[in-house]
Amino acid sequence: MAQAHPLTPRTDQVLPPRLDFALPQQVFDLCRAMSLWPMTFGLACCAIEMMAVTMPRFDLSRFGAEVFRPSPRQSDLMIVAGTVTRKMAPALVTLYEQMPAPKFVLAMGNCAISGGPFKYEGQYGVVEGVDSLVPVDVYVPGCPPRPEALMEGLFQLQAKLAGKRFWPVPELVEG
Amino acid sequence: MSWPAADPCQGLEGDLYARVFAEGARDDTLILNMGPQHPSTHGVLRVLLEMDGEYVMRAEPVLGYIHRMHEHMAQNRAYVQFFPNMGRVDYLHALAWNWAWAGAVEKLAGLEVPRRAEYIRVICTELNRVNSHLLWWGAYLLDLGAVTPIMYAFEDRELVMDMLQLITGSRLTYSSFRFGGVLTDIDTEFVSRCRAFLKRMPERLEMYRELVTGNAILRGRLEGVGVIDQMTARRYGATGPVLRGSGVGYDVRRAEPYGLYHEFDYAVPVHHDCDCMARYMVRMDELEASLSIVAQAIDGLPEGHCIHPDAPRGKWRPPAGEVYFAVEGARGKIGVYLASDGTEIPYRVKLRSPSFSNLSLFAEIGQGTLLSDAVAILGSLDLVIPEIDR
Amino acid sequence: MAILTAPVQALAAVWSMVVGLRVTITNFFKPQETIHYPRQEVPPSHLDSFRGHIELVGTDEDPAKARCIGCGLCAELCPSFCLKVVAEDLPADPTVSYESHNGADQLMPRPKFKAPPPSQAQPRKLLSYHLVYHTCSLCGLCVQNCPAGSLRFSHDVYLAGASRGRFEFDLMERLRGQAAHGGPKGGKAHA
Amino acid sequence: MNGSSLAAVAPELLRLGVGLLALVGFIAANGMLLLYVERKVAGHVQRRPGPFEVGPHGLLQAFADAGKLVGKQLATPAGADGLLFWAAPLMAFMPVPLMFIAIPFGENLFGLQTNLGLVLILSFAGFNVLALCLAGWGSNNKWSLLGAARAVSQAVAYEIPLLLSVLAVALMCGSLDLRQLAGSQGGWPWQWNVAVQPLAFFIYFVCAVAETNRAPFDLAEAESELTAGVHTEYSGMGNGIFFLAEYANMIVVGCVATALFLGGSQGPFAPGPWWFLAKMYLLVTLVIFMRWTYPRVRFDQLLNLNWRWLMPLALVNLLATALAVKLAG
Repeated sequence: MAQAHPLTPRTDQVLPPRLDFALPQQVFDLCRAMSLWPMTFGLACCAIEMMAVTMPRFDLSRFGAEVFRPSPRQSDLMIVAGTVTRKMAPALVTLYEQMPAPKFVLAMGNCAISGGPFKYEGQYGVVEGVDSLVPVDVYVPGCPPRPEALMEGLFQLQAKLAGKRFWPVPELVEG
Repeated sequence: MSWPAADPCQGLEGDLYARVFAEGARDDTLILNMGPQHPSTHGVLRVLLEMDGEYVMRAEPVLGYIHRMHEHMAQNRAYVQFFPNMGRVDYLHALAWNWAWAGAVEKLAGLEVPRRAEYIRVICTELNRVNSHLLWWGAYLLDLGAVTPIMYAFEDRELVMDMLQLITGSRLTYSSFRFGGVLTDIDTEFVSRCRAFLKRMPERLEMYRELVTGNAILRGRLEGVGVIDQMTARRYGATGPVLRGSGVGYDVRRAEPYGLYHEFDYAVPVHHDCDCMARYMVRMDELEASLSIVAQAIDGLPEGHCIHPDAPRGKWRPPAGEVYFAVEGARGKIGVYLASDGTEIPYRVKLRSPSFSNLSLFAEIGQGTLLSDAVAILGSLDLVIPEIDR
Repeated sequence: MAILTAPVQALAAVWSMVVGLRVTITNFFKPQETIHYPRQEVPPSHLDSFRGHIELVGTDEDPAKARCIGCGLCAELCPSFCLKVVAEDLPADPTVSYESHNGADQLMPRPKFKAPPPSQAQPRKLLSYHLVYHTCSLCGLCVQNCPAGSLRFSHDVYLAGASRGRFEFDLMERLRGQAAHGGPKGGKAHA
Repeated sequence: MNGSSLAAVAPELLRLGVGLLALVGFIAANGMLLLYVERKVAGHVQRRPGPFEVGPHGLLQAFADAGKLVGKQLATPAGADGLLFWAAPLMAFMPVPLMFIAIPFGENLFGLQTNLGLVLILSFAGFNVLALCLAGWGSNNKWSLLGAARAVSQAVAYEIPLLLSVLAVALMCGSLDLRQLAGSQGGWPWQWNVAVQPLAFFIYFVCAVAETNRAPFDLAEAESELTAGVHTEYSGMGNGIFFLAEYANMIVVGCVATALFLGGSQGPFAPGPWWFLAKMYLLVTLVIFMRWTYPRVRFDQLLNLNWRWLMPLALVNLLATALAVKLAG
């Protein structure tokens, strides 16, 4: 869903790197993928499930994403967990801009993806999708998603960075 | 400060409030913006602090960062369609809000709820309260700088969430109550898991006490901090553990009984010290009280329907009228005022959220405290920001 | 007196710290609680009550054909308008009784009551059934009120994807896919 | 300057260079190790595995983190004083190798033989507070400023009882040379200074935790109050160097405690550097355990603890030691 928005960077034209060394680049990519430090940035309901992911039962730290940094300067990943309201939008954009590159955004939950249950005709307060504010790398749907789904989102982000999925795909759950 | 031309925020609401506030600052004070992204504001609350060194001279909560239009939504959808919203107003004690909405509509339409359904409601809501208090306990200690307790709290929370998921199908934002009963009945697996949990908890609570409650640092941080005397608490309309920590034994479950709470024997914990420690102790005692209610309800679970056979389905028209219904949430008195004009859609819905009143206290109590104390006080009020903004 | 009580209090404080340290150290040696997710999963007994997005249920005779009678009640009741049901009217068939069509209790065991079928049981042919999952709030009103028992929650709970459009499902196609693979299977990690 | 003296200086310079490189390598390796140990300890205390999947049992996790931090953008906040801002992490790290050179890891394993080793370490340890102060001021961030103010008053206050407690031991042994101090103790625990000076050890330990800004005295960083305190604006390696300096400082205070109170490289059998390292790591692990157990103290409580308890106790201890030394000697 390409949106003409001043903040959405152009993806059709990517400048080649000034110095192109494939191996160091791969090493850095791998390091980045294995050490995604999220920002403590909870908006609403999904924030609780985001907390649950770091807790003993699921333990996100196994994948190196445990260090929740309170300061955007030290985080690599912004997990937008919850409803973004129009009043919050400028703050969210500021936070994104404060993160040093390379930075990634994960939209967690239906509200962050599209406004979720709060998207209806005549609504006046909710931003319908955080991707209209900042570029989003991975979407995790659910209301709220299961913690495993957030982990899947992280895996997909890692796969996007490092070029391959490192962890086994879980067996299909019988429906 | 002027926004650049290609500003994404253009056309959105400006923050005029802050500018007015900033003008009031003196030369030797510091305006500090705590939030909307700050680890100890539990979400997107923003508190404007005027600081003199480490001391908070003024503290002004700024709301609206997570205003999700719940009341507006209630006025453009059918009665039953408002249930999902009730799971999201206060996502930590979603079932109390479920109950408040179901109860208000049942009171309006004079619907009957089977005994079994009432028992199920009591069990779920109290388990949810345990869940909420456990999370508060962990998050509060996180505010105070201890990281481990929240991990232990989540160990127990996961068990509760597993149980509630059996009935409601989700882990957090439940919408499982319906007018005239509950959506799903509880089965033997739930009962056995519940009993195991009840057996496990006293030992865990003992561990919590050893790890945290007795700790000298914690006591030093909480005792005598954030004293809310009885009159102040009443003046701001504080309810729930905040009020009970100020020595007022007011609990909606006792004062205006709803459901079948009058059939259970439980204590309403009251502490008279009025400080953060009192509020802490009230919540720790409430954990035990809630567990005892669950135990009684599980033992005395009657047979019958989980929802009244004649309960209204789908979109329906309740009679015209006005009704107010209050329940006791984990944070205090949850009120739903509902005006119906006899159509499919409510005419007006007003939600009374306890956190809103409790937060209002902060502006007064936070004055003159240290920054660390302000964090401790804010945490002791147990705020859920989406509930404040609604 | 203070000179006597203060040291006692100080020692008590130090002791309380030792007690706290003892708790963490004992926990250090206790077994872990973690379920190593991609290698292990939460036991199905914990998972099968979790609601994923909704999906259609096939008839007993033809699993690729939905039980849906195209009444559109689900789309009407949905609080977040995330369902789009397109159906066309068929001539009335007096031999079909929708009341008997209630195998849904086994499929979705929870709801104990259902909305009555549409008063004028006008049989309709389902043309398409679209779900915009990313606005859904998983309230369960559609599943609870479906008169034909044609909806249930999937176990596709590990969803994540790189675009919003991944979560807009054509449920009829999904049902056909499930039928082709011999029964409903959910849980595909990459939607 | 003639040729012969140059020839004499060159090997000395080479030795110094190699020694410094080895030290920095040791510090970096230790920093990585402690990062791993800390996360593992935190995990197990909280009944989860901690880093697990990156490398066997997460052994490569610290490398991934280091690689990522190196590759991160270095952002200088608008309005910050660039020079001070970037001088701060360097200043935090620079004194660390200098402190290490005086530490006697073994009977013959040390960087510099000096009879003022203790003074050297304590004076270089004072640099840390300057770094935090600059970081807080240079960031142009109010949270950082508050953190810096806390860091300065905390470090200044706790340095005094720390010195006093160390002084008691020095007085007892009549030396400021760490090698001599360590060597004057026996191999068995009851021959260590901690048996004679338990109060001094306790005071030293508390002060050391406070000096290194570790929980429960991590007020300068105070995550839940000051966002990330003095580190708020540091990104990438700027933050990484602070991390490294923090762990290195932990090791330094652990080393000093081992040399002064726990018998240094002496052990019940087979004395050697391994005893020294084992005791030092045990102490550091205890500090890590404390971090994951206690809530943070409040600022005024921190200072009260220092001025009302540790300081008088340290003075009394020093006086008693002096008296005992006088009477005995």
